[in-house]
Amino acid sequence: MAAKKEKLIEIKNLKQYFDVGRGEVVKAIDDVTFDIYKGETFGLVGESGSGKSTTGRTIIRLYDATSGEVRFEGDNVHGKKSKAELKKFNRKMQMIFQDPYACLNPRMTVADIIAEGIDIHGLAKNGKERMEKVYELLETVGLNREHANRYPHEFSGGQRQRIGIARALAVDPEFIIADEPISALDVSIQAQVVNLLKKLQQEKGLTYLFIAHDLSMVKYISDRIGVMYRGRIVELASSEDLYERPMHPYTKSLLSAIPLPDPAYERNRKRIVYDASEHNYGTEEPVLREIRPDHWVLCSEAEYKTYKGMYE
Amino acid sequence: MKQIANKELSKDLFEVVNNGVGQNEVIARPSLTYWQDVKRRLFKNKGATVGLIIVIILALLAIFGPYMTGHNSADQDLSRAKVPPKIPVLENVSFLPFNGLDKDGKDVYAAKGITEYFWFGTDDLGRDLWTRTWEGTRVSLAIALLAAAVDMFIGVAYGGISGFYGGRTDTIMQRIAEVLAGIPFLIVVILFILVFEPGILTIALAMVITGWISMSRIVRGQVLKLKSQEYVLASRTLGASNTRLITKHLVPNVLGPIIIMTMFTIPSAIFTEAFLSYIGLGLKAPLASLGTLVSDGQKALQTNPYMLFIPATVISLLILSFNLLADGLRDALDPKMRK
Amino acid sequence: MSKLLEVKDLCVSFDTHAGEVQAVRGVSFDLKKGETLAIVGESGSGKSVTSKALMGLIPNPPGRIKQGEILFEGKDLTKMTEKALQGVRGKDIAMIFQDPMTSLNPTMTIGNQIMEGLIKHQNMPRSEARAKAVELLDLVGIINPEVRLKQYPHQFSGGMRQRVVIAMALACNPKLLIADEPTTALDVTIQAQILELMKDIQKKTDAAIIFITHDLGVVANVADRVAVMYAGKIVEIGTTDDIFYNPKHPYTWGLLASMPSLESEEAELIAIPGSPPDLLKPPQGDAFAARNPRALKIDFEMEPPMFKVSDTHYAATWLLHENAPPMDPPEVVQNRIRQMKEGANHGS
Amino acid sequence: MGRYVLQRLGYMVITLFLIATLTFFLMKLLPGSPFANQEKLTPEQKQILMAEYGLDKSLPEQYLKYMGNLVQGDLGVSFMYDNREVTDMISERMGPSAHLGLQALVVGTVLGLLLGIVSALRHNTWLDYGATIFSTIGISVPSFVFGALLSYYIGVKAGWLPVALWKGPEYTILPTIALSVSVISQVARFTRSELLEVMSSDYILTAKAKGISKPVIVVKHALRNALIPVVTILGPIAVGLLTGSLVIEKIFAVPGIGDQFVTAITTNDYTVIMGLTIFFSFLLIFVIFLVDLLYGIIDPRIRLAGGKK
Amino acid sequence: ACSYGNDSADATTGGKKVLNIVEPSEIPTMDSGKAKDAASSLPLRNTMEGLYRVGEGDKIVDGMAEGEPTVSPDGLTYTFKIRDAKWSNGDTVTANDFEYAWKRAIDPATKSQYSFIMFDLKNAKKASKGEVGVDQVGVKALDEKTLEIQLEKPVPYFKNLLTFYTFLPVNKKAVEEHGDKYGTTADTLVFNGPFTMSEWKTTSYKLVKNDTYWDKDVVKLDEVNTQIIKEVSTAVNLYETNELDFARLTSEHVANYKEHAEFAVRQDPSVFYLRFNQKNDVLKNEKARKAIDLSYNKQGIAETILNNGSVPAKFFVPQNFAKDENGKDFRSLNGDLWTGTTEDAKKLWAEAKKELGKDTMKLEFLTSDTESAKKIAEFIKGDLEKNLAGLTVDIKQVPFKQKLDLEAKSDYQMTMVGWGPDYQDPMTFLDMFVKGHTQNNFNYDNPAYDELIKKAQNSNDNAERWAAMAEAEKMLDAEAVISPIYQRSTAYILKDKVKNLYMHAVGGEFSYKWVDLK
Ligand SMILES: Nc1ncnc2c1ncn2[C@@H]1O[C@H](COP(=O)(O)OP(=O)(O)OP(=O)(O)O)[C@@H](O)[C@H]1O
Ligand SMILES: Nc1ncnc2c1ncn2[C@@H]1O[C@H](COP(=O)(O)OP(=O)(O)OP(=O)(O)O)[C@@H](O)[C@H]1O
Ligand SMILES: [Mg+2]
Ligand SMILES: [Mg+2]
Repeated sequence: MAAKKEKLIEIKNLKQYFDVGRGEVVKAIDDVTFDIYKGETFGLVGESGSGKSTTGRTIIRLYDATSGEVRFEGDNVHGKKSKAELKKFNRKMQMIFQDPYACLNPRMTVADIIAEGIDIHGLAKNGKERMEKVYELLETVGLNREHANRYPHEFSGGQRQRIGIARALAVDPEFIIADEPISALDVSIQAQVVNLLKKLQQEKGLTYLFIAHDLSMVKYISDRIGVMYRGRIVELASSEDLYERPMHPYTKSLLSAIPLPDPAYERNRKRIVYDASEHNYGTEEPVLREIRPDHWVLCSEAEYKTYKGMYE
Repeated sequence: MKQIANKELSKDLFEVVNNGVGQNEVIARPSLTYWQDVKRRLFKNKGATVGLIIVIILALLAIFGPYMTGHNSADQDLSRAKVPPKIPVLENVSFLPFNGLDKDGKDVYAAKGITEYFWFGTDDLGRDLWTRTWEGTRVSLAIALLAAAVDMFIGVAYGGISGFYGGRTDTIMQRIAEVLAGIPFLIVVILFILVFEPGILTIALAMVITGWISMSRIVRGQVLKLKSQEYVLASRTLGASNTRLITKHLVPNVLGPIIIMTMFTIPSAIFTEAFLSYIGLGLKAPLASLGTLVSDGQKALQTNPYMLFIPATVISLLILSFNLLADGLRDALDPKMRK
Repeated sequence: MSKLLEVKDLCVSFDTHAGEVQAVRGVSFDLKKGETLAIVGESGSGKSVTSKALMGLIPNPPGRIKQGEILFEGKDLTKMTEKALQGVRGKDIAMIFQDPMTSLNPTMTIGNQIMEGLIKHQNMPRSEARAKAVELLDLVGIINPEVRLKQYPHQFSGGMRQRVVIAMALACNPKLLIADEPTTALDVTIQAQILELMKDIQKKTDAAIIFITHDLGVVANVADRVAVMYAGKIVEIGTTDDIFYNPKHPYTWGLLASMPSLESEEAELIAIPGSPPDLLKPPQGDAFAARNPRALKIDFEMEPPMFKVSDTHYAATWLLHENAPPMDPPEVVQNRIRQMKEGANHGS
Repeated sequence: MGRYVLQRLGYMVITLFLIATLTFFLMKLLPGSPFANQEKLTPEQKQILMAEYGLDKSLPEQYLKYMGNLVQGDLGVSFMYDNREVTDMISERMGPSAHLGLQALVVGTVLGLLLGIVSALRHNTWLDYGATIFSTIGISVPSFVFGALLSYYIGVKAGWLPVALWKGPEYTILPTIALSVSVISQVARFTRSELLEVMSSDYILTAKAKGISKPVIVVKHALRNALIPVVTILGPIAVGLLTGSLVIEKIFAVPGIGDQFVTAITTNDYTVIMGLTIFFSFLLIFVIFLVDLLYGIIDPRIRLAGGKK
Repeated sequence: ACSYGNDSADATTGGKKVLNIVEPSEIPTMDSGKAKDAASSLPLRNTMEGLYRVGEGDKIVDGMAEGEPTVSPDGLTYTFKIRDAKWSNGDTVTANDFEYAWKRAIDPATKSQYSFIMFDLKNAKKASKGEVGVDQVGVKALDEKTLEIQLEKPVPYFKNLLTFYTFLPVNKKAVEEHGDKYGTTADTLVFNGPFTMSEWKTTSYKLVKNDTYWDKDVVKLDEVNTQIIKEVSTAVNLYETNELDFARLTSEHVANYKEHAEFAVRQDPSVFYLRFNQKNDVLKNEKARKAIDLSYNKQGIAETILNNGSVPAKFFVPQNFAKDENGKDFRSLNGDLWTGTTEDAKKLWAEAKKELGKDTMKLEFLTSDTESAKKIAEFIKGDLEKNLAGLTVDIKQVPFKQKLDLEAKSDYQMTMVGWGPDYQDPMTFLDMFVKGHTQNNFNYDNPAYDELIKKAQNSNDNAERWAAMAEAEKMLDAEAVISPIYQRSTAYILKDKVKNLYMHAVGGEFSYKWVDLK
């Protein structure tokens, strides 16, 4: 199954430690390995502070990885690169941010914000072509050309998020990292943005890394999902598989915690509490093991056996 | 809960209308650029508006005031020295001190046989104080604006670089600034005035030597905060160069605090210049500044109080209005106040 | 059961530079002892303002209660003096705010913050208040409460802080607990813990709860009754089952439709187009009309009154008028309701 | 904690050293000699005097000698006041300046805080406007004008208080007022705006929801949080006050250190200039250090961060 | 827990006679060998006593010397008789105390900055340079009561000179006990004058009557409190509130007090004048210098700007300064010099321009940053530019120390200088124009003038000396070497109750010895 898909991103043993001073180190990502296939949406979930954003930001080189590598179409993104090479990556990979208020420069017009990538990479021959592109992008994200000369503060949260998307699209990326693109939005607006992302994926064959902690949205949009816990990926599977056959106790606990808009279901819900000490690893370092085809779980030898037995 | 109000609603009101929802995004907020918005908020602020008006009036007087009486500021005539203020029309308003009477109620104009009116009186060389006051305002403002502008330039560059590059660069640059701030201001000023000719430029620059440090601190703090803002990160992911990040994203967004800081620099420069005049390090005579006028006037407090009160009032008004303006600007520029 | 709280035609406005913001425009509801009312609605719909109005905490200026009554155990809170209100706040009505990171004073120990209310309302001596605080921390599941008491908020994790806030709110056994989005800032696992905690406590103390959120999942979890707010008004109110299984207002439909569900997978989410109205100049007629693809003509002209659907269920939409054309909820919503009902049958 | 303090002390020493070095060379650029009647001295005599005072040596030599003595705690003797130890001179003059400075600092801070609190509590009332007008005037009138007015109108005309000199507690009142007006104004303005900001924060709302009365909220909850930025401006203000205000000391004939400094500079009294510079910089750095410690006391978050190893 | 200076200033009660005085600057030292300015001079002269003392009307009266000295016919050897007197520690004052003090002042190791005042003593100059030992200096105690002095050349005003503070005796025991610290605090000092210093803080000090003083019956005051106050207004305010019995006034205050009963004016022998640096092309021209001198309103400066009793100077050697045995003022020899009108100035200027072949000129006017200097410079600039067409005057205002530096380096064009005498003889004003004099930084070079001065210096005949010096002064006028502006006066207010407070020309200070309070 894996063979038929083309790997766009390969992340190998990625580590990202932050030195927070006084000799203290935060291990925001601690040895993470996974691939993202072309054209898919890879969801990343996990509790707050588990390292989801850091993973996204390290992939796009906002942080220099402590160790490990990120390969984009086979090329290592990290490591020494010429300016031109870096620019190439910058065009292929883009990011959408969480906070629709903080992600747009309040002093720039929408046109300038969207055209920033065009300007940096010289994608337009002249001013007219530049504006044409901006208008096109605005329409793509469901805004109209009159909005080009306005300033971000005139827009609502959902509209701003769409401007952010248009900015990312301006350089024709192949891969977009969406870091909680909807969690700051109103419920009634969230669907608008998710629909837009889906539509764009279909039209342009984009690949997404979709980060969120709202599992219902993640499940809806993702093909495969990685569950992060304390800087590590504890489970990785296709979205149906993950929901139907969660194996890692943390995944189970996470799933059991999602409230659903269904009173009947809620009345009967039993929450599973996760306790990291239940693993009892001892000296053994748990590793990601494939329990079922394309379903990976971070586990010890012993656990591997139990998990394998679970859904046979 | 309200009961159904009206049963006789006509049926046709209940037709479904296709109102084209979702075709066009509407924008609720009026189309104002950021600065238009700031301006709007600024003018809503009474204090700031008053401050701005006073600043403008004082600036106009500083520009045109010296030409209004036909007296040259250097016109000295000892026979008309120390004449109290006298202004036509206002001279008849008894509670205003513009009647040409000295503090004992003696009409100095009559006593000295002067027929002219000196609106602000004359100084001890018989020079017209109206002219000198506004020329002094001009000089003080020039010094203040110059100092503020240079402060701004150096402070922004230094703070910007320090904050943007961070790490070791930042540490070293901050230490340097700390040391500079520790050197006694007076030594620096005196040296500066000695090495260069005392004058508007020298005094302004002398103030800058340590004055830029607070500006650089502000800018550094802002840049440190801003550089991890998502829009800066976004620009980075687009491959923006450092130059672009600084000029397009950081500088425009620290502009608010910079302007406010500058607004505070101006009064403090006026103050410092007055202090320098007080200790005798002021401008080269016969050039007057508000500072020299006030420090001259202070000595005449008991005999010719107008010599103190007039320039002191102008200084206070200037400082007051710049402060009001700065306060107003701070509110107007604050994105949190944006609605 | 008698009514603990009765809100009648509450209107709250804010005077801003731009003009009068009519944040709450005639809200009425009531609440019984031991009952949980959830208020849902999107950002800016007036949920927080309503709850603050109940506590007499509308900042004045710029805000003011324009009209309406808030009867708590028969007494009108809007007519009370500030002093009298201080006796009600914290004692009879307690409040939990959205963000545990900012709703604790960073420079005061947790213990002092909990004890403060006890000392004020119950005239407890310090030692007794301390004992009670330990008990409360224990109650909300904080381990090692004696030590924790002496610590500052920044030494607590987000979930723990929210527990502290809850402990604080519970200190004087309030009759009414208002929780304004108490879990929005927390991640799902901690959210679930907090919700369980609140339900537990309610069982023990029989307090009434007003639970504000915009997450329908949370509503389904905690509420006995639900009020749906839109643009400063309650547009639909009913029991949880009424709202989820028999929604009448197009906005409620929109909300239900826009949520993806874990079970089914539609091709596209049904988004509510457009954005919420500006309360500076609330639209004429039904505020939701502009975003309703199937609005009626009258929706643009006249404000709909509350129509009674059942004894417990009311909705403010012209669709319930006898002249209105029959209109069913969108298909997605119908499907979802069907699924839920099936699930419910399976479950029980 | 200990390590943190040590590290800070290390930085302080380096900073002081650099300031001393820079000042030493800058000071030597001041034209003129430290000899009182230089116009009447013959060149030969000047030469002899220079040699006697070691001023004929090369600058680096002079510098090394000075620094050597400095390390041993020897600030040298004054040129102007023959054979007077600079340390003695500083300690004698520091007293009144510090006394006045502390008094003005305390009065200024307390009144400023009160004024700030009142105007924040009575936001947008005449009390608030009154306080704002007062503090705006307070920062707009140069202190020498203010001092002169006080001395003349309160001291001479009204005869309520001594006009000048330094002979007893009542003599400190007018200069304290003159000095503290701008402190009051600055503290009041800061306190007001900080309090207003703090008062709109969530935890104040939480406290209100607990039924706590407004005065208690302000004192127990808001003030401490609003103080953090106020403390920042207090640092430089404190240094300015403690090192003496030349102007106020002159007007009220206070035997303080501010005047000494200016005299030293205008008479090229090298050792005194250096001594005072080092002393002032030390004070400045030390006050900044104190402010940082104060932050820790006011704000437990900072305390912990500072204390972590 | 804090000390507030001396709190005894209000001790006029209790029958004590207390005088409260103000001074503008701190005492740098109380060591007479090292003293260098008026601030030290005042307390030194009232607590110590030299061979002679200046009394009422600047008359020289006996001090430690009993009666007139015997002078050798060549005027080079003086012998003094020391009276019976005691130091405040009980020691007897002897001729050795003088010998010791003077040699100590001349000794380069003492680092005295005023030893040059003693250069008339034999070998003093050489000794101060270390060329010969101090034991070679011409001062010697023949016995306990007899002091012999040898001079390099006759000094007709020598008795006058002896009143200067460097010539005060010191108590050898005290100096040797305290070493470097002698004169830095009150308790290191031993006194032989009318008062002792009982308290010395930087900004105030107190003198009390010395009970071991030989002439103590004359002394009426019990205490003199001196406050150091730099701000004139402050002193005036204190005077108003009776904290001070005396305050100097500046022109701003004069207007206020002119009619006041306690207002008075005292003339100083200090003359303020313009120095023209003849290195400068324009100022080399005599007509130009003359024109400048005549073109500004000296009267206005003295009477309106200063307004403190200062008089416009039409002379260089001041009025009421040097008098002969008959009390005749030196001024009567020359009368008014530097006379002419503005019209003359314009004419001269036109001629000067022709001679110089220039129509517009620029001059730099050096001045210090003191208040009156600034004002006057401003005024002179205004008048020069008004009256001398084509002239621009640029004021260069620098701190006092730098001004001295620039002057010493002859790096100026025109500068305003005030000159006060070191001793009571016209020579203190006139010798600086001699070629090679340290003060001749204005490059005046006239052999005829040098000749006159030499003549006066080497003569022992007063009439001859005066005639030569008067001739020299006329020369300064004729060539407009300088332009005198005004002779300074000090305006002050003094409480009525203070009687017999004598003020002196040289050094400008008071004698408290004879003061009484009524
Ligand atoms: N620049 C940084 N310096 C130091 N620590 C950091 C930095 N960025 C992130 N961290 C730490 O790394 C850990 C992971 O953070 P990250 O933002 O990746 O979490 P997240 O999963 O995105 O959480 P959330 O859901 O809250 O966004 C956290 O403990 C965080 O405090
Ligand atoms: N202090 C205030 N000044 C002016 N307008 C205010 C103020 N507080 C609230 N409002 C306005 O009142 C309206 C309702 O706000 P409210 O906080 O009740 O919304 P909410 O439903 O709680 O939203 P959220 O889900 O974002 O908390 C909004 O339009 C808001 O802008
Ligand atoms: Mg994140
Ligand atoms: Mg809310």
